[in-house]
Amino acid sequence: MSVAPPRRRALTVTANERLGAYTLLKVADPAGPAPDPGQFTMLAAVERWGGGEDERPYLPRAFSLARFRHGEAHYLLEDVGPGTRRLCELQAGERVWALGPLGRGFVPPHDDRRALLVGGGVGIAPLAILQDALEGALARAPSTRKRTRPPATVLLGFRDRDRAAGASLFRGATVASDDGSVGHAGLVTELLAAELERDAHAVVYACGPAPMLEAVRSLCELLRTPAQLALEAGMACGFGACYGCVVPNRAGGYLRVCVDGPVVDAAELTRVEDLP
Amino acid sequence: MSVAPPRRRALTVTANERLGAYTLLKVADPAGPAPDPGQFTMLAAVERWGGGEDERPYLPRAFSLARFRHGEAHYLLEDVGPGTRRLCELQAGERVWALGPLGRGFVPPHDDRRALLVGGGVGIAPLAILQDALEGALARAPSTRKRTRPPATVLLGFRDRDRAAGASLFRGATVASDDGSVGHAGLVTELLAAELERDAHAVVYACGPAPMLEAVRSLCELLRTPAQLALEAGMACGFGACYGCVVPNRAGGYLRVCVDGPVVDAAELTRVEDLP
Amino acid sequence: MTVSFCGLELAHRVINGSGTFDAIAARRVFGAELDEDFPFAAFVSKTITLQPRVGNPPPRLWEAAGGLVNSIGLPNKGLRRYLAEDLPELAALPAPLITNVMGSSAEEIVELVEACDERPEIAAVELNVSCPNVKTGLDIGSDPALLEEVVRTVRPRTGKPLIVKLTPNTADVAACGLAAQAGGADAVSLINTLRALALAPRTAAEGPRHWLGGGTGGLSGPAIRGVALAQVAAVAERVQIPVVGMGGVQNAGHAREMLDVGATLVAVGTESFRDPAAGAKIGRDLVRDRP
Amino acid sequence: MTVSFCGLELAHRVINGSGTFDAIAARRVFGAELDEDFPFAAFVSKTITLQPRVGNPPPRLWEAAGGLVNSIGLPNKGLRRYLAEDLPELAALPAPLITNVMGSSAEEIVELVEACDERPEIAAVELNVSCPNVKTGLDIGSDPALLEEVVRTVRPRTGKPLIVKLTPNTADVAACGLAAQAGGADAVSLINTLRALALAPRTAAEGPRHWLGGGTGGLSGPAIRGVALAQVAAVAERVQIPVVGMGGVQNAGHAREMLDVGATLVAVGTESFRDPAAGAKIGRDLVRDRP
Ligand SMILES: Cc1cc2nc3c(=O)[nH]c(=O)nc-3n(C[C@H](O)[C@H](O)[C@H](O)COP(=O)(O)OP(=O)(O)OC[C@H]3O[C@@H](n4cnc5c(N)ncnc54)[C@H](O)[C@@H]3O)c2cc1C
Ligand SMILES: Cc1cc2nc3c(=O)[nH]c(=O)nc-3n(C[C@H](O)[C@H](O)[C@H](O)COP(=O)(O)OP(=O)(O)OC[C@H]3O[C@@H](n4cnc5c(N)ncnc54)[C@H](O)[C@@H]3O)c2cc1C
Ligand SMILES: Cc1cc2nc3c(=O)[nH]c(=O)nc-3n(C[C@H](O)[C@H](O)[C@H](O)COP(=O)(O)O)c2cc1C
Ligand SMILES: Cc1cc2nc3c(=O)[nH]c(=O)nc-3n(C[C@H](O)[C@H](O)[C@H](O)COP(=O)(O)O)c2cc1C
Ligand code: FES
Ligand code: FES
Repeated sequence: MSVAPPRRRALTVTANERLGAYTLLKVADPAGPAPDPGQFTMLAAVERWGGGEDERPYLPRAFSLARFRHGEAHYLLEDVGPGTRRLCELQAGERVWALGPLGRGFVPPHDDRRALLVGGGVGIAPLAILQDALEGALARAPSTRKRTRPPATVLLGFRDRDRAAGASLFRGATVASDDGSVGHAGLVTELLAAELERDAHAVVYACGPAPMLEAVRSLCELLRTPAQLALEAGMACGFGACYGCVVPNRAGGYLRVCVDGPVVDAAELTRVEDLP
Repeated sequence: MSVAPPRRRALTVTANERLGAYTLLKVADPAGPAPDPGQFTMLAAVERWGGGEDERPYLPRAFSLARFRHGEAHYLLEDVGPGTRRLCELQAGERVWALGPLGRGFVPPHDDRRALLVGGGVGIAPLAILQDALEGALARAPSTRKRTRPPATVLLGFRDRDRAAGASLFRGATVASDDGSVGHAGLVTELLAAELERDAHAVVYACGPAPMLEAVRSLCELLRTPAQLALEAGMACGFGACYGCVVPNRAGGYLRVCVDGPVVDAAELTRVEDLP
Repeated sequence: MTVSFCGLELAHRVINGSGTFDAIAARRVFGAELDEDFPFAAFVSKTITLQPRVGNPPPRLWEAAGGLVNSIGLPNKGLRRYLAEDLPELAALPAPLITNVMGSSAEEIVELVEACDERPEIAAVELNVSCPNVKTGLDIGSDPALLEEVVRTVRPRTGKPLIVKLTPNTADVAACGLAAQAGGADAVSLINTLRALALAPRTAAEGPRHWLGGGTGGLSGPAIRGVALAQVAAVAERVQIPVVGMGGVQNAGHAREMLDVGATLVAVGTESFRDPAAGAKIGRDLVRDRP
Repeated sequence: MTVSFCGLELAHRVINGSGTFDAIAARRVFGAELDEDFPFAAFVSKTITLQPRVGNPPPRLWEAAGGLVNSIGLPNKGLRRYLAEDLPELAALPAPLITNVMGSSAEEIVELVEACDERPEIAAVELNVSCPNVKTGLDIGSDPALLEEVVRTVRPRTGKPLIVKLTPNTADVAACGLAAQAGGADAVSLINTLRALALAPRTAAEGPRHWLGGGTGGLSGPAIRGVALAQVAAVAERVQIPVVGMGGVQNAGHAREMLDVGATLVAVGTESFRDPAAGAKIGRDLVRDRP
């Protein structure tokens, strides 16, 4: 787990690129620690964080690292409220407060299982950096290992064509869309079921809306396929201070998504609740 | 007194020009009523009014109309806090909420006294539109009157050269600066005293910091020269609703600057208090 | 379709918070157009006291995070001049008039309420027992037993609807609401401003000092909306009489939440400072959203 | 130069608000660098109860205008596991430990305080009689007579400094401060969060419902700063014991205002969520501004 500096730092936006319905925000972070895939950052605009809908935002917002290269972090943002709206309008040269990298990331397969990456909507973000890492590891691995572990398979689901533009973050992905405008007309979990039917010797890495994660979880439980789920929850701090970001665990208690996750082993949960 | 529509309206910024230390913000207001010189507008940015210093601004801010021509209003702004800072950064195409024109403006001389306009700092703003009006009236007046009433004399005081750039709003002005970098080295009230000594048959129109206004007031009281002072006070509403913008009057009570002013006859006050 | 409130038939559910709209001043500023789309279904006057008050010395305003701290000090002409000078003009408004009064003793309040009772221009009386800037109002309002006694004394003196405006600076606002009801109030309104302080920005030369000329003040606006919602919900759950909910309402969504937790009417205060048409817009949007 | 507070010598005047910083979690997230510039001059634990608590169901957070409404529900391991598991790690922090406890009866509180008294790792005890999320804490804290009695009962059970954290949801917080002092408290701290409510964003399909899993919550952050300043001033004016001021403090200017109205220490809560180094920065800036 990558350790974060214990203070927020002011970083400079280097690019704001449109990716269909999403915004790809690139931020220079030359001194920042390299994140583990699945880790996230708490972001807030340095200027004018506030004064939007209902006089918000006030607290920083959590975003998965979608890529980290040459001291530049990429975030894939969907505008869903005052915080994401403000971040989506930041242009090169403007600054963001960043705290991170935070949380527990994905654990790479430790045997010869193939990696099945399943993403839904803006939840595809952490899978991009995971693909980078898995391919990088593969490239660096001794040639014997290379032969036994196949490259990651990427399955992505989107609501529509505009969102499916997010797939361009990946090198090779099979896409499903709710409205049938791109790829398979239907749910990404249908693609997953087909893949697992073909070859269940896999580890599933999933991130996306709660109902999708729950479908992944129950399918993998059924097939006894190990699955790692990147969860979301409303957060105030991102570093375990507020106890606000909880989801129920199997033991009848709660996990803090920011420090016990965001990536959790599917076995830790009874189900993925669709919290409001 | 010009009557305002009873609602704030979203107007578009047409230009943001630098005038030394000040910003001249031009706003298209094609349907807005023509203001009287000395009236003001409550302004707030439509987007991101908030999230600055101490999570402010929240309420709109009062600004004198500095000019109004062909459905375009000009405001001269000095960045002194989170509200003015936000407004100063607005660019052409961005929008402001505007409520106004509000308050009582200057009353033109009703005899053949000459008009002496005395401004300090950003307080010069309402004098520019007053000069426009006086000259316009002069131009339109029957030729007999033209002969008897001389054009307005404009005296302006600034802290330094950067602020003195505001003088360019006027057609002909005598300038004083605290640091001596432009014009008379000293106070604008020294210029006023000299002018009144030369010819006291005048009406004084003054706007600026409280100590300047108080100097004008006491000088005019001494010389029995009528004076109209444009006051400032912290405001929440600008239309008499909050009772927040008061200054003490001669009767031992308070005036609401927004509805009883901002322009008041100097005779209404015992002194101009330098409120914090 | 009108809304019934204590026997009044109102055009919609939005009124103003006392002391946050001066209809007489507004008419001068905005002219006749104000009446054409008058922002409130009923107009609540500023707090009127027996004797005239000039109010607190300035500064009276402090801008807070998402809110306003005010220390106005209840300036008003006093009962006599209010009735003589303002009532005729207020009677001409296109909305019924609720007169808000405050007294420093039960006797004073009785005198105020009786004077209002005589005047047909006044549709209802609101009792301010909650103003945090003036000692008296606070003391009566935060002690349920005392509050009930005062309301019981005042109640028989008027046949007009009697609204009691509760103080939010109390441990158990529902108990205060119940006390007002037990004393005979026809409705309660809340919340008034939360007691708050502002210090002057520090300069090197000066020591610390209060910003507000009146010392402490009261916080209003979006900053208090969650607190207001909790208090309105707590009171509405317990009382049977109608509740006027206010505190930080900026739009119809916020007003709807007040209704959702049990309010019958919603009052708009500080938001009117940002837009005098806020009340009209909220009233309209509420009807549009759910006719 | 250190700051004396109830016999403790602290490096500066800034500590954390209980429940707003988990030093154990933070050490895992931030590693050894956290200790090098530990944000607080003393570390206050989350509220510890006799029995373990899982806390309230999510959602637990609602962002308000310039603030946060939380309904966390005091999750904690319970006294036994806190002492066994957390204390060793907390004892290794580069700042003295203040343990915050809450009980639902005087007997429970006595048990908690006695257990703390035995442990040398604990420098002081803070009594939470002010948590608005759990009935018990509120009731004791808002009634001065009851509060004094409880403090008086608990007081003899420990030789360690006893801080009473007052509830802000009361009519007269100064009376509560005086009651704590009369009962034998060594210091008081305030303000805790203001009782507040949040409703879920309305969808066409659904009726109104609470957003927070725990029902009502408590408001913190800049939105309450003016209220906090007023309450800290009111208490500090009346009591002789030291006061820990908190509520909405975001920077050294705000902290200085708490000191200006009479606080000895300042606690930072919600601002740490925006920046874990907020406490360190404020502590440093305070010293720099006036050494
Ligand atoms: C670990 C993690 C990683 C994430 N990664 C990404 C990512 O890579 N890209 C991305 O786009 N998003 C990501 N998110 C989600 C992102 O953090 C949220 O979309 C963002 O916080 C929304 O903020 P907002 O102000 O735009 O919207 P909000 O208005 O805060 O709305 C977001 C949701 O919060 C709820 N809500 C509404 N009002 C409030 C309120 N006042 N208080 C509390 N909740 C409210 C509603 O359910 C609403 O749908 C991630 C979240 C987590 C926890
Ligand atoms: C009738 C009128 C006409 C005006 N015309 C002009 C004009 O043409 N051009 C122009 O530049 N200005 C004009 N002003 C002044 C302008 O309104 C103020 O400069 C502006 O409101 C400052 O807002 P701010 O947020 O930038 O600064 P603020 O931070 O609000 O600071 C302004 C002053 O308010 C005080 N203050 C600080 N903090 C607070 C707080 N939290 N709450 C309340 N007060 C605080 C301090 O004394 C500070 O110096 C006019 C004012 C009036 C009343
Ligand atoms: C400037 C100002 C003056 C007020 N004057 C009074 C008053 O005279 N009488 C009264 O009962 N309430 C008064 N109030 C309280 C409001 O009526 C209302 O209860 C409070 O502001 C909360 O609503 P809001 O957040 O919508 O403003 C005043 C509030 C403000 C901001
Ligand atoms: C998420 C959260 C959890 C809190 N938990 C506790 C707690 O366990 N015990 C307690 O006494 N106060 C608790 N508080 C109150 C804070 O210690 C503090 O009194 C309050 O938040 C005001 O300070 P602030 O505005 O700086 O946050 C909590 C506050 C927050 C925001
Ligand atoms: S976000 Fe604060 S504990 Fe997880
Ligand atoms: S600014 Fe509100 S009454 Fe003048």
